[in-house]
Amino acid sequence: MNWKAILRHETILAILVVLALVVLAAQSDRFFTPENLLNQGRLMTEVGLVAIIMTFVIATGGIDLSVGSILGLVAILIGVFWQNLGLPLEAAIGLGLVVGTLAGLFNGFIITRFGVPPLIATLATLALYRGLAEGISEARSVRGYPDWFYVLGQGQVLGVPTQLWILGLVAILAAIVLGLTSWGRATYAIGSNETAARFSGIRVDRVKMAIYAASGFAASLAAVIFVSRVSTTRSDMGTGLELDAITAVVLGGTSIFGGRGTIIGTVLGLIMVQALKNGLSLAGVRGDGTIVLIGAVLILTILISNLFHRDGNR
Amino acid sequence: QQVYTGGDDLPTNPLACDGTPGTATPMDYDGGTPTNAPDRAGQTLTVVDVPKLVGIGYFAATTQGIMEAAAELNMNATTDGPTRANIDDQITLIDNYITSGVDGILFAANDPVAIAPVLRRALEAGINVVGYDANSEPDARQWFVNQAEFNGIGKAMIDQLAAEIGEDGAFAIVTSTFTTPNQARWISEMAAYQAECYPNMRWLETVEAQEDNILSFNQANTLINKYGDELDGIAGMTSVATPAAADAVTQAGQCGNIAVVGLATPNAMRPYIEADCVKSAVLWNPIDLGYAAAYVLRAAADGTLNPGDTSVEAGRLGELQVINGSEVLLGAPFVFTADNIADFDF
Amino acid sequence: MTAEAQTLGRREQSWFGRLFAGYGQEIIILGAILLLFVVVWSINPRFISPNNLNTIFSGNAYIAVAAIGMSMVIITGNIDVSVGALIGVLATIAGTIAVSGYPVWVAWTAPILIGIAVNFLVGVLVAYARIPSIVVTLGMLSILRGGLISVTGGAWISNLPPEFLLAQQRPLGIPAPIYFMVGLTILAAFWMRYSAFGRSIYAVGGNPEAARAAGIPIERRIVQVFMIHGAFAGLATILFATQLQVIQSTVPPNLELTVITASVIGGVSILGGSGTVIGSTLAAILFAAIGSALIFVGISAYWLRAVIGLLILATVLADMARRRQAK
Amino acid sequence: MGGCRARFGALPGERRARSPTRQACLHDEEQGVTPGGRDAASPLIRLKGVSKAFAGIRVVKDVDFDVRPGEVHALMGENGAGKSTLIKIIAGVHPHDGGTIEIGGEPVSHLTPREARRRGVAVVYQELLLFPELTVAENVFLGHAPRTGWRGLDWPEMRRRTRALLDSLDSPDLDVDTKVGALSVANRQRVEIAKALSQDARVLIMDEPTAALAEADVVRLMAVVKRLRERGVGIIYVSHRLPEIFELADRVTVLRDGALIGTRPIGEVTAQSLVAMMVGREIDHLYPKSEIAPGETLLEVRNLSHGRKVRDISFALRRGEILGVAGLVGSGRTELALTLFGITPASSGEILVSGKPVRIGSPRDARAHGIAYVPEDRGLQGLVKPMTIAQNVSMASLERVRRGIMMRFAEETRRAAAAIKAIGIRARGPGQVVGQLSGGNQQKVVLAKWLETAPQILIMDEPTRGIDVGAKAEIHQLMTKLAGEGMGIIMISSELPEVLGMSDRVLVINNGQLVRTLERGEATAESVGAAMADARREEAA
Ligand SMILES: Nc1ncnc2c1ncn2[C@@H]1O[C@H](COP(=O)(O)OP(=O)(O)OP(=O)(O)O)[C@@H](O)[C@H]1O
Ligand SMILES: Nc1ncnc2c1ncn2[C@@H]1O[C@H](COP(=O)(O)OP(=O)(O)OP(=O)(O)O)[C@@H](O)[C@H]1O
Ligand SMILES: [Mg+2]
Ligand SMILES: [Mg+2]
Repeated sequence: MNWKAILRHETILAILVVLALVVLAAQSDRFFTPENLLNQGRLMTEVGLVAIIMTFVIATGGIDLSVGSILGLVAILIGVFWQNLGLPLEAAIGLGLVVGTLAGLFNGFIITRFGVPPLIATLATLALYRGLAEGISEARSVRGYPDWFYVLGQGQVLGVPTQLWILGLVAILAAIVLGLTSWGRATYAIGSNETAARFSGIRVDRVKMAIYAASGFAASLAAVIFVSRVSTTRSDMGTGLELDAITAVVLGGTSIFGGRGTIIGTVLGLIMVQALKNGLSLAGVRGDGTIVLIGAVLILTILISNLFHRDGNR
Repeated sequence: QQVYTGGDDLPTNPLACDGTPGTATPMDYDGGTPTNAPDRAGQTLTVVDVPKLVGIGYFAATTQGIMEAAAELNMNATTDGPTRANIDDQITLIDNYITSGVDGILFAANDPVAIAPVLRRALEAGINVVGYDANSEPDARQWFVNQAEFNGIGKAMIDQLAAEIGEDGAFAIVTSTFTTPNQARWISEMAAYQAECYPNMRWLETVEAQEDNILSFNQANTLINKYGDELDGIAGMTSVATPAAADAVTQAGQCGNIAVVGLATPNAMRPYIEADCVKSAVLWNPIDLGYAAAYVLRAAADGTLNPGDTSVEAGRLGELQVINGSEVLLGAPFVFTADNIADFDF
Repeated sequence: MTAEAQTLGRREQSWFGRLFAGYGQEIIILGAILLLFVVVWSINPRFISPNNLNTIFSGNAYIAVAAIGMSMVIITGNIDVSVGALIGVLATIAGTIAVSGYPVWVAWTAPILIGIAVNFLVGVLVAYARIPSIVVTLGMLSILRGGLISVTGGAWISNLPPEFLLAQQRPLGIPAPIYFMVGLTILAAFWMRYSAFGRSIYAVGGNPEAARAAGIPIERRIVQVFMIHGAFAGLATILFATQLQVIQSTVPPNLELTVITASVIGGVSILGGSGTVIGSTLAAILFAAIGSALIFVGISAYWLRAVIGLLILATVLADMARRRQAK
Repeated sequence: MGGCRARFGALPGERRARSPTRQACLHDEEQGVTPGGRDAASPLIRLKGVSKAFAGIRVVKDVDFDVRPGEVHALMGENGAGKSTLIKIIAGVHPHDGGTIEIGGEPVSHLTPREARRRGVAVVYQELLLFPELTVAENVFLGHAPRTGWRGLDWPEMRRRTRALLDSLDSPDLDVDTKVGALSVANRQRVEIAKALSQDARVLIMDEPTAALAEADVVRLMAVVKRLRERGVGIIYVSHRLPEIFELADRVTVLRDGALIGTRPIGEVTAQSLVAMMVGREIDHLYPKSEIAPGETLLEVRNLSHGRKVRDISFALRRGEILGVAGLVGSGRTELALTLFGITPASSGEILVSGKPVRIGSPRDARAHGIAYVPEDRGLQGLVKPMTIAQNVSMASLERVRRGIMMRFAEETRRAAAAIKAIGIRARGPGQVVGQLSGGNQQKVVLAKWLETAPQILIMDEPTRGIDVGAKAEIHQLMTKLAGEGMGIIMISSELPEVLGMSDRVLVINNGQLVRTLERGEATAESVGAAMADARREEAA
């Protein structure tokens, strides 16, 4: 094992995360308590779900800016299906997940079928899906869901917030798929050289469509959890989510040019951001100061990582 | 074409046209209570103020009022809000402050329902919770300081418009977004009151302009261009939209032809009022609002304001009335005109 | 010329063909704008009244100016998602200077200089530290947005001296922002076509390795382009901050995405190496025209954003179809 | 100055009268030198003890090298010998680690591409360093465009001079306003050459300029090179094609594993001795073709069409046969391969594999029917360069190295190691990143990838482009072996000797159509060339 493998980005990030946790714990004795940490897990689930699938998207050299809008659209649709169409809530959720996945699939479709660069395609659907959410909802929010529904966003299972189980499950599945299966291999191959992947008989378009659909699904799942957590739907839900998710992914070492990235890295990136938000707040730093620090940490982490990889081929 | 007249389905309650105060039906206290709150009477309180967002003039003014009161009341207050009017960021922030163990939370909700669970958690943790400006579900906080009742704003706005454009004038509205609860309620009440009291007034259009001053300016301009002489007045529903609309009217050379009324702070409106392009602006004093909120929080923490009370003492503001069970009313909306605007600086 | 060449005959493009090949996307957008004007005009003739044209053309002038710099950055193969926050910071600085009694030209030049300085830092991190630009500017977005609020506490700036309000001037009855937008666009377009430096931007974005081999100092060029972008952000700030008599310390939400959208809809390839600033300016005008048209046509504002999204999608797909045809 | 032009025939692309004509007649004072002179002139470039290491691995070791005015100095060596690296050192692209470089007699310590250009060094890079989004004219003049009176770029002049340059390269059909991204590899190569010529350089370096060119273009290029030599330009010429070397070169320098083996006047070497210097051993025959008796029909194509480049083509491929496909660049050979392979599925016509009609709509379909394709553009279509050899080798046969959907990494590595051994890829191991390999070894990786799918039909597009003699012979041997094992091979090549040497039958494609099919016996340089040229006239008509 050579020193470069040891000093991969993820290792550096892990060291930084531990460092941050130690420093933050020293700042406030309320930080490193199981209760607080689990609660933070609850708060980061929506971004986390989206970021984990975004890792795949970015690893193929793409990007999905429409996730926040899909979240908003699905949230609205669940409300509308349930309240205005009178469907049972379970069916409304199911249908919402289907529509969200289709929204992601549509992204994949215009990207693969028409060759529109992902950034542009999803920039357009960012506006489109948000607009649909606003139009469909006519600015009305839907409230008063049955109690069982809140278990998802506000309840616990075995002392751990319900959604954290989901996040954990999705993270583990995603890590396996990306790291250990032939689908993961295809993802990396497409991100490194799409043409060569196509010439090797990899079904590039299909893989990409599946990944964008999965991204839509993740955003929809996040929508369900979000609605359950805040007990209401609004058409502006999830605004700006895409940038938070992308921050976590690139902080985790996924190359924005594609071909490189891991789920572990993304999870570490998520933990880093959430720990900073929470720990700094507990240490008495205000929200705007925290944002400044997160920005600086993002740049510095990648900078440090780059220093170690100076002559590697990153 | 469908004219937007407030987005929600909640019932409206227009005031009488001649101004006879509505008969307030007394209500039982419907707020929440902190569980096992320690005795905080006379203690130094650590309080956090979480407005809808930071970075806009309005909430800078409420903060100012809170700080003023905090100095009088032995409170350490900090303001910390999201940088975007975003329900999730606001919830996360409050959550962190619950963990850090504050004594009291002041909030202005981005969404009444979304914020409720976290506020309930605060109450459970024995924290005193008081809202201002934008309410949450009643049981998720103890008290809410209401700057002006929705129907009061609706009446003041429409009355001002009628006075300037006549009872058969035509007007349009520039608001932030249709999803903003306060604006939606105000617009609903305006529509109800106008239908009741000035049935001949014409409501042309409502446009969205977010909290974006250039967009507000453009939207107001477009309204002027679209309706030409037909347009007699523009109502601005936010402290961003109103001055922008006034600027649009000024730059279009339509001062005197198109009236601008709306919610706005006096500093922002001063140039237009002094130039006699705008006659009036409607608002409560946001500094007073913050000030009152801090006093209510102190009183709730000290146990001097309890469910069932009908008024509360608020420093330089004197006695404030309790309405609707668990709301403290700041007073009637205030109308700034050329005569009094020089007296205010916020 | 050899005899063979003459017998074979050339497949040279005509003057018009070259124009179309070089400016395809720009022509599509121009067509879209004209179509919109004709359709809305037929519904409500006031749409093309001089006043409304002024509103449309000046309404997004600051976005168009910011998009000029953004286009250059994108042409080098980079991106900047922090420009909105930067404009907010610069506006506050300009306003603070203006009300502190300095001469107005100081208040006007400061945002340009500070824009250059901030983006110099961004450029160095991108070019020399080799951090992808989206990462640097994502971080910068946080830093600027949070920093602005930390410093101002959200206070507004009012009582601006009247002479500061450049964007409210109307020489010859035309709003000043239109002069800025048109003038800067033409200047930038010329410069990018006819100067060696301007062309080298395309080279850097089109094929960095080849650009290096051609003797273009890539790192320095990227830093320079970011600095130019900063200067345009400063110019955009002046238009943004002097339009009204108060300056807010927030900027329109998602301003950076609007600026990027204007660039890419205007035909700047997100992959770098191609595009012009004429397209981005036309796109900014198109957005303003759509916003205005929706009011004139009376489309329920609930559906406004959906319509904009659809239009963007349509433009993008039309562009793709055109490119396909060209092949 | 007029004399200078008259005497050597002005090349187009020279600066206009308004701009200084310094460089056009730069070599006036050197005209005492006999063109092609060996000893007289002082070298334009001299390297002494130059070394270069990448990540600690030395790829150029202590090399002495020089170029004199008016000579063509050929640089030879196997793939990965360090030729391109040496060239990039001279061009300032790679900083060197040790030794000294003198240009025009002056030592230069810190050489950058800009500095090298300024000192009159122009380079045609092996990997075609062009700007796909810019036009031909702009690519040619990027960095030294003609200027107008007010220092702006003079576009009309730029286009005019590009036109003239392309005409001199006999490329009249190449439009100066097309984007380079839309051009074929061969046309890009022409643009790259025009670009180097436009610089009026004192030293012209050409790294495998003919790799992508067809025979006729090669002839034209050689004429241009000769003209430049007469004008006193010093030329460094890299090619794996021995005939070109013997026709052009005045001196030859051979590198092996980064070390200098020797520099010889061309008269003192033979093909055999050169090859021996390069590979360090003798190579018996270049085209190790064994006679075979073709078996049953593997592939039959009937009236296949796609677009304008594949028109109504019918042929059959038999087991054990190597079917050569000849044709001019742009005649549609690659398009035929892409259609057979499912990248651009056929719009009409029939494909029969082992007698059964099949539909090939994607590379996956092709693979399912035992068809493999080694593409012409290795870097773009063949390899995922940042990935390892093992990952590349398994890329087309992932189902062999997985259980369910889970990858079996150990199995993958094992298979790759086996392939490295079987095909003779020179690499550190299956874990080495493919981008670090030399061209020939990269090509072998692509081949290994497709052999993993156990194909029956192997389509090879320019299988030995840019590959050294040693590796070339190895690949040819491999082809013979595979054919011997019963595979049917379709070999597309622009190198006529290769087509003639390796094929059992030769198809000649012209303008998207199959114009002739020649048996091994009747296929000669003349007959095939005539069929190709015939095509040309038809096209022109
Ligand atoms: N940028 C690089 N980083 C690491 N190794 C490199 C790099 N460029 C070249 N090499 C290595 O240097 C050696 C020499 O490569 P070079 O390209 O000079 O060979 P070449 O003689 O031009 O071969 P070919 O005939 O295939 O073009 C090879 O082993 C190659 O793997
Ligand atoms: N045609 C071109 N296309 C792209 N880039 C060019 C072109 N010509 C020059 N450049 C690059 O543009 C930069 C600025 O061009 P400028 O006109 O200043 O070059 P110059 O005439 O060589 O002047 P100087 O040597 O003083 O820099 C140079 O760094 C050069 O590398
Ligand atoms: Mg080479
Ligand atoms: Mg070919």
